[in-house]
Amino acid sequence: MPRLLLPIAPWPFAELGILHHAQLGENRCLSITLSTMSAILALVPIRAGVLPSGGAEVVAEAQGRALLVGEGATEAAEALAGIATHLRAWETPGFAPGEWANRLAPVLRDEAVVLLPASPDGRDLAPRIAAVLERPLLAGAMEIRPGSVSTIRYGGRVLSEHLVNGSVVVTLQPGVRGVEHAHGSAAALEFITPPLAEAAVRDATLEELLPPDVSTMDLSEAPRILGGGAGLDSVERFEQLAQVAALLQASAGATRVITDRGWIAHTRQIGTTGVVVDPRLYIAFGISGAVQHTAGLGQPDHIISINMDEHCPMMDLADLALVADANETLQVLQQRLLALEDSQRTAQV
Amino acid sequence: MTEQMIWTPLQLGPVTVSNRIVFSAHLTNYAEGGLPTEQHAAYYAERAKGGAGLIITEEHSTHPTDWPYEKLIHGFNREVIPGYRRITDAVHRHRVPIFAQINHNGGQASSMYSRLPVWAPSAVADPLFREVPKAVNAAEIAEIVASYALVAGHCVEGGFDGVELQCSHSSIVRGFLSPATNLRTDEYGGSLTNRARILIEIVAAVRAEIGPELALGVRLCGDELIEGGTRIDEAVEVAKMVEATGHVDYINTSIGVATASLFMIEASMHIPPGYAMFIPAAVRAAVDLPVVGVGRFKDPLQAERALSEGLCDLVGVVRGQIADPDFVRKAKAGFTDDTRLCLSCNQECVGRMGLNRWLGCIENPRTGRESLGVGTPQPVTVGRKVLVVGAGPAGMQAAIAAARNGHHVTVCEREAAAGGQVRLAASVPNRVEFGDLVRNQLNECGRLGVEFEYGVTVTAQEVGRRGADSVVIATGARPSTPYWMPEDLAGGSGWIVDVRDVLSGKAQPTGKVLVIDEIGFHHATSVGELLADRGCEVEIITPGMVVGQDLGITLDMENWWIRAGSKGILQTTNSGVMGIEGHTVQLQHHPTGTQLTREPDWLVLALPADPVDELYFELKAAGVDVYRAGDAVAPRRAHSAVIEGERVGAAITSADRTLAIR
Amino acid sequence: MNPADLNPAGLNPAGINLVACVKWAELRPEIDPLHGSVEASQRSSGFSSSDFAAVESALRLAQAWSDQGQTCGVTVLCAGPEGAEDSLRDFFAVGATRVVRVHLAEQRSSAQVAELLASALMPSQLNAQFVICGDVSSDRGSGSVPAYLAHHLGMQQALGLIGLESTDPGSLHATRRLDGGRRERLLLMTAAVISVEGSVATLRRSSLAATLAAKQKTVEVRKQQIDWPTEVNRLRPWRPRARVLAPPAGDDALSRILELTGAQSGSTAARTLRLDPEQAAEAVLEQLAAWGYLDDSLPT
Amino acid sequence: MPDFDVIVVGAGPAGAAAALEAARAGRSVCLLERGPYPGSKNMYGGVIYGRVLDTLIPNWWEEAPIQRWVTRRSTMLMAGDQAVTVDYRCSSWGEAPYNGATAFRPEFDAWLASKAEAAGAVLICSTTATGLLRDGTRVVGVRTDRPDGDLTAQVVICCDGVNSFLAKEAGLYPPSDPANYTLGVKETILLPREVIDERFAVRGDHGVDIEILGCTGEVPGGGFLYTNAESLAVGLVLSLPKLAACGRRPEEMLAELKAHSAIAPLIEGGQVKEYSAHVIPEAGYKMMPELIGDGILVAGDAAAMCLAAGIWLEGVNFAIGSGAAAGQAAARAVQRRDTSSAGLQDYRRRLDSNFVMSDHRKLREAPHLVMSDLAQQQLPRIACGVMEQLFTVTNPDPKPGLRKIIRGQMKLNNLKLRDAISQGMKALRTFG
Ligand SMILES: Cc1cc2nc3c(=O)[nH]c(=O)nc-3n(C[C@H](O)[C@H](O)[C@H](O)COP(=O)(O)OP(=O)(O)OC[C@H]3O[C@@H](n4cnc5c(N)ncnc54)[C@H](O)[C@@H]3O)c2cc1C
Ligand SMILES: Cc1cc2nc3c(=O)[nH]c(=O)nc-3n(C[C@H](O)[C@H](O)[C@H](O)COP(=O)(O)OP(=O)(O)OC[C@H]3O[C@@H](n4cnc5c(N)ncnc54)[C@H](O)[C@@H]3O)c2cc1C
Ligand SMILES: Cc1cc2nc3c(=O)[nH]c(=O)nc-3n(C[C@H](O)[C@H](O)[C@H](O)COP(=O)(O)OP(=O)(O)OC[C@H]3O[C@@H](n4cnc5c(N)ncnc54)[C@H](O)[C@@H]3O)c2cc1C
Ligand SMILES: Cc1cc2nc3c(=O)[nH]c(=O)nc-3n(C[C@H](O)[C@H](O)[C@H](O)COP(=O)(O)O)c2cc1C
Ligand code: SF4
Ligand code: SF4
Repeated sequence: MPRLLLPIAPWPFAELGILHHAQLGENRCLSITLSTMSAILALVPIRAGVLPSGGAEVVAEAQGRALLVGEGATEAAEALAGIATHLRAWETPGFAPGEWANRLAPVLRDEAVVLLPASPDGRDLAPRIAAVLERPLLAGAMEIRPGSVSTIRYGGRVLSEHLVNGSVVVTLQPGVRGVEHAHGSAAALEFITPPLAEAAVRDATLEELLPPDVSTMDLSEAPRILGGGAGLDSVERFEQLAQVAALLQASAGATRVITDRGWIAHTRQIGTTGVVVDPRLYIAFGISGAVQHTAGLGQPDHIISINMDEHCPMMDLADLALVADANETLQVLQQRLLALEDSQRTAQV
Repeated sequence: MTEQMIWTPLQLGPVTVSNRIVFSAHLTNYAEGGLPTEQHAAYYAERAKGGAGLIITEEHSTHPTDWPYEKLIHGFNREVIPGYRRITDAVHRHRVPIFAQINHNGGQASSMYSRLPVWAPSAVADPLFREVPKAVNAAEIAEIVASYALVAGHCVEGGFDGVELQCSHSSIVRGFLSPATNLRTDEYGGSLTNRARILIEIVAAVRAEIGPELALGVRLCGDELIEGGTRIDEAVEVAKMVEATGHVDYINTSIGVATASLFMIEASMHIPPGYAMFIPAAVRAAVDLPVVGVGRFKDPLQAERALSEGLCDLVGVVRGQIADPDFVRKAKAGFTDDTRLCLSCNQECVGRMGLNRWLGCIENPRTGRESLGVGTPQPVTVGRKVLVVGAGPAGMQAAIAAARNGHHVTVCEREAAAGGQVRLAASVPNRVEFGDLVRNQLNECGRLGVEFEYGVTVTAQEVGRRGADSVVIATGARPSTPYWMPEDLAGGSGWIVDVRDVLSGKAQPTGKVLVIDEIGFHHATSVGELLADRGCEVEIITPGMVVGQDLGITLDMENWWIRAGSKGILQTTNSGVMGIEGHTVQLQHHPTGTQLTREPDWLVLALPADPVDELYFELKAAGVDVYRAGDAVAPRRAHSAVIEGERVGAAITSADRTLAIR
Repeated sequence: MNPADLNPAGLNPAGINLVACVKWAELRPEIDPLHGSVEASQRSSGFSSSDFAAVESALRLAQAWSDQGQTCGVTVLCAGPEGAEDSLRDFFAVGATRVVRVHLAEQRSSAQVAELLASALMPSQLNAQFVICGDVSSDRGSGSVPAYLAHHLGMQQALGLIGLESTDPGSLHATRRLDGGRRERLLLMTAAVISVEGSVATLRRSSLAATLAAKQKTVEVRKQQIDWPTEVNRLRPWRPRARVLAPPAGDDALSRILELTGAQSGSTAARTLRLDPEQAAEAVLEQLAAWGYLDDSLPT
Repeated sequence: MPDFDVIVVGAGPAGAAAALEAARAGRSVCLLERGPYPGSKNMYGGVIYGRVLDTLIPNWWEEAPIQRWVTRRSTMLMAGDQAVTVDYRCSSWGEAPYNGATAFRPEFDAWLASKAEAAGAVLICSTTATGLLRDGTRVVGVRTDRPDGDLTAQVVICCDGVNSFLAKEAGLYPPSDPANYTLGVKETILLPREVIDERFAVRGDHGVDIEILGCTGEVPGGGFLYTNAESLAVGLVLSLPKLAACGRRPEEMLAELKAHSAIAPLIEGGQVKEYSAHVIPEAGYKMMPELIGDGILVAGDAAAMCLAAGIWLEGVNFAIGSGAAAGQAAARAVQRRDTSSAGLQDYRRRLDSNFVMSDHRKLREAPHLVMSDLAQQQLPRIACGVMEQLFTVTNPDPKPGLRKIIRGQMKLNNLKLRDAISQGMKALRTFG
């Protein structure tokens, strides 16, 4: 086989190109090259208005063209503001991979690349779609380039580069792409209802959707976080922080001062040398807001800071800055929340 | 987060690096007579031993017209080769590859040392050197290209594994690339292709000289941060051209121009971490060559994150490894916490370069003195009981040096925590990293088994009671009382207070505050900022030509000006306090003798301090084996405290010399 | 279950056939980080903990349903090379009634593997009512084989399970992991394909007698003509995807410097209140209520 | 009817050899191994002496998985920052029939066990023998950790390595004395093949074996450095009780050896791949148990047939030799239908007639000698001291005479001529 040497060949596209020509005859797929391909569509399974992990990434990768499937499309579309440009949605309850694949097939047939996130739902839906459309599935991709898709192998230690010269279904590994933080308004949403498929497929029956356990959940995924800093006075106070957090369905984090002291596990440290988080709500108790801490804070929608020092950076960042003793405030909060919970419980009974 | 990417080897053309941490190029001022020295070899070898994946030496000049500072290595002189060999042999012993950075500084230089006109693409004077260069002609361009090849040849002979072309922040190539300094109308000016022509020619010439066995890298600037200069889009285009030559194995990146925006290259702690990462990220998205990202990386986790997020393929850690040569080794062994984190203070590394002194580090007395064996353990046969008074930087370093040699050390500190004045200095906005000095020393003390007792004010009786063999006095400094201080206000209880009183919370100024800066460093400026943040109306007055004079050396000046401006801090120079009358401060503008007055609510003083040395003299008189270090000798800065502590601690000898065998 | 109840082919048409699919894979591959090449060795190949969990889950379900009077058989099915046979044989020792290997000498795409397996699972063949797979393989890690199987066999699917409870013979409750820490509970009836995480069950230890006896058993081997093209792919070392960070936008140098250094930033708090702790806690709760954090029970 | 004729516990070199020989003789054999495969957990220094294999597996060198053939053996005496090395090279050791080789145990043991399997032995891995089954005093099988895990046989051969609790359970061991044990610690350090070739001045598949005395401070012991194909093995052997008494950590002492100026340049820049530790029966002949009981034999490390005192590290060859003998003896006893202690005495005869016992008997004082103060402390210091004085040029002072130097060094190190001579005689007797 002749070897074509480009002046630079860090990735072996040139060689692969030849390989691929050699294989062309055996390939069963329609020949559309990705570089000229018109259509890449993100197919995003949603639940209760929430995007799956990697949901925004696939939409960005598909240059904004997306089809949302599941419950709560309007809400999910908001989370895609500035990312999605062309949005369609099929409102349908639960998660029914078999039925969805069958009914979506006609809608997807003309898309050269159907891209799903490799989230639990995306991962399980993609093979069904690929099977119905009778095209290859490239699962757990890192990147889609013209003519090739690289997928992740051996737990992220190796990349497998696939030449693509036909229509494919791809799942994108969440987190590998990232999304530029975009501002903008939500794209217009066009609702569709794919026709019923001829052949009925059986899917499992959903009995119950269980909420996450905030106390053990990975901080980087937590939507609500209560952070504690050197302003909190003891290990016990951090137990209290964790309790209050749990009552608010939030996770607890801390600054390096605290993790250095061993008051809370290192995995709970927020910041450049800890976990980078991106909650919607952040409540800071006795945190000064050093840049090493705030650099790992993401972009919360809402911040409350409780601190004795009115002028520290954390107070400046806050939507609500309370000049108060964080320890006692926490104490009172705990009492109030427990009381609230009790009253709710009795109300229910 | 566990590190993973950072430990993955990578191929840079013919060279394999075993991890992703690069000791990127930087001046050291270790050269003598234009030649590399033993100190160079020892310095780089120490970092190689510490596990750096790749070492890139400081720049070597390619041509006699390039001699901007005294201690530059004259790569064009064949006599450098034995010195090169010494460096590469020393580094190769640790199986770490080493590249040479070669460069011509172009117009960013002066003719002072070379006594030759400075060469540049166009006759545009550099803002720092303020010297109009000679615009080179075609023959001279060819000569420059040839000079790169010549020096690259020396590097091959000298045993280097690769060559890096510094085309980034202080270079004639940068001069050509930048529309701000290249006004040519020939084929070397105008379009980007033309401006990049010399770079492409140099790349070809150097590759031809070094052959396929050595790696070739190009360091590019992503944003010069000067008016009309190179910006990221063009930098990315240049990177693509460089890749297209097929001769280059990796791209290093940088930001700013050494003579106009140096403070952005060697960013101090006021600049957020990761500030320059948009550059390698953009380059990496456009080319497939491995890309190095640099700038304020001090922690392996931070490096891991940049690598795994795909912002770069290698991370340059310069000051991090100046401060701790074992940066990589410690991280790899899982002792990240033991790393002596760089403070990004710029005091003894960058700061000394501008002063034409050899490179050191505020917290590592060994840096720059590796070849002399400073900091090498000299175990004593029989350890002494050593009592250190004061847990400031001087006391803790003395404890470290003594414990390292096998003495039994106890540190007594009056306060409830270690750190002395450093704790105060680090308590202002954006200067927390200075406090890592204390954290690092405490960590090291912990590893060496030094014992600490807090809340103990040591007196002569206390020393007697404890019966230590040797005592180190590191009691620091206290505010001085200026001659003009009204007697009833001395002691910092009234409206006239020291910066330390403000930082410790003893005084809480409000309203109109006048800060006097007679030290010319962070003392006045940082407290001024703190008070402005608290809503005070702040004016800083100094007898010097500028407020915070030495901030220039540490590259903090530019940002200080920006922040002072935005916080409404007033700066008045060339004026000193003459006296106080009631609540009126009498000042004199000394160049003109003009009298000024101010009536502030508070007067905050940053003045040269007094040593706390009474205990020392008392013990000395009593015949105790006593030493003194740091501000207690003469109030200066933290670096003096650290090196004195080191010297004193290392000087404590074995308890019983007669037992020493060899 | 009593092998004597089964017909000569090892199957009881009236009973429930559980099939555990296991993948012979490189468990601790030596990967050359420079070139991405994977060095496989017989000794580091084996079945993953999730595959073992699949077999154990099948055995437990079979046991539970047998106890309720249902005839159940457990078959272990593997598409793999001959080298897998020694280890496959061990499944006899833990109680598998049949062990079948579909011959597959090289790495194939998940779709192709699924096709091979599906043809072995068809009613005319193994006639599987429940197919239990491991969650993801250690090499490919796509977890897509079971979904393909569900498609080919027209079965229900529930993948990535972290919990499994049997109820009546032929139906089970499964807990499936979703993202963001959420989970769902599903009800499955014959016929279904499920995949389980390794934490679901640990494979039992076989008795010594069974271990010795298993040495004498034979793994059924099926050879199938495969004429599909091999995957056109090439391994290279992991290199994270390039990610672009927004560069400073300002046109003049100073504004870009300001953007990079943040020297002038320092927003001020939208609302600052000096309060005693009682009031402060109250203020926090009021604010949270106003933002809508206190009413919904599911954080989003 | 027992399940097997012979059960061999432990698929190390001893067990594999025993199973091989017994199976070859036509007996039904079960080879039990607790690891997932033979050799999976076994560690040692790194050199195997292959002569013993000649009869067992003809032309073994053509197929055995080895790293390098040892063609260079050095003995190094260390004191302070000094070292004296005696270096021996022999290129014929690099050709068939070879002498010693470095090898990885997971590869070597698995290979040897596969030979036994090929001969008909049934290998059962991931199975630990937890006790003996007895009928009166007679051993009739083993209990394993598997459900229903009893297994019966006419003869059980214990090859379960050092601290064999099966042999102890059978009452074959006297109460154990910690002084008879040493601790081996080892690091595997990765270096490219070319670098090893260059640093150790060897080519191709030739390798080096360095034994070191005087590198263990106050703890009696020794050190070693072996070359594998693309890695080095550096380790220490340390007297267990003395190690415990001195309160130092073995990895710390190993770090010290690695930093020594005679070793550091050899390993510089290498990456540590793994650290492991293992106990070794050091006292050899003197601590050997009863080797034969009713229905039971003990071989290899389980029978303390290991020479591992300080610089001495031979065990695999003894393990194979004794294992093979046990296998043969067991097969014969089964065939003759007398597997009582008396019927198994053939094992003893076989051992006595080959190198296993004669070496051990001859060298029975060796561990003691090598671990003595003289060898550990005085000898290295004197050797280094003598060299230092001999080679330090003291002009204009005249050179001292060699005899004077030696006497001076002996005095400095508190060695009396009388003791030196008596120890020397003892050494001659021991090794002669
Ligand atoms: C290289 C490096 C990396 C770092 N990485 C991280 C990182 O990843 N994450 C991180 O968090 N930090 C990190 N840091 C440390 C960081 O710089 C700060 O030191 C740290 O974030 C400060 O934590 P803090 O706010 O809890 O403590 P402080 O800065 O001491 O602030 C305590 C705050 O509590 C307030 N307070 C005190 N008492 C009370 C009270 N009773 N009620 C209310 N308020 C009170 C004070 O006013 C103050 O604002 C890093 C530092 C360095 C040098
Ligand atoms: C506001 C401010 C900003 C500064 N900024 C910088 C800067 O940016 N860079 C720089 O290099 N330097 C700076 N310095 C100076 C620097 O902090 C000092 O030079 C340095 O801390 C001196 O160290 P030392 O160990 O000698 O003394 P100190 O740091 O003063 O430590 C002395 C210690 O001894 C203790 N002590 C005293 N007497 C007794 C006793 N009898 N018994 C027990 N304990 C006792 C004290 O409590 C104290 O902890 C700054 C100083 C100030 C005040
Ligand atoms: C640090 C060190 C360095 C050495 N260097 C050398 C050297 O360079 N050259 C040399 O020739 N010798 C060396 N030796 C000695 C050599 O390793 C041993 O002598 C040799 O391995 C003994 O073989 P063996 O078969 O008797 O026992 P082992 O190799 O210990 O094998 C025993 C086997 O039995 C298995 N087992 C144990 N208990 C049970 C049980 N209850 N049930 C089932 N299986 C069980 C174990 O898993 C193991 O596989 C060294 C030893 C050490 C510790
Ligand atoms: C004292 C000093 C001198 C430097 N000199 C050079 C140089 O000669 N060539 C160069 O390319 N970069 C030079 N640099 C820039 C460094 O390579 C690096 O980009 C910068 O220090 C930021 O990295 P850091 O935050 O890890 O220190 C120098 C840096 C320092 C601290
Ligand atoms: S403070 Fe230093 S180490 Fe920490 S994140 Fe910033 S640059 Fe990195
Ligand atoms: S002097 Fe300061 S900035 Fe320079 S290396 Fe040392 S700690 Fe870092």
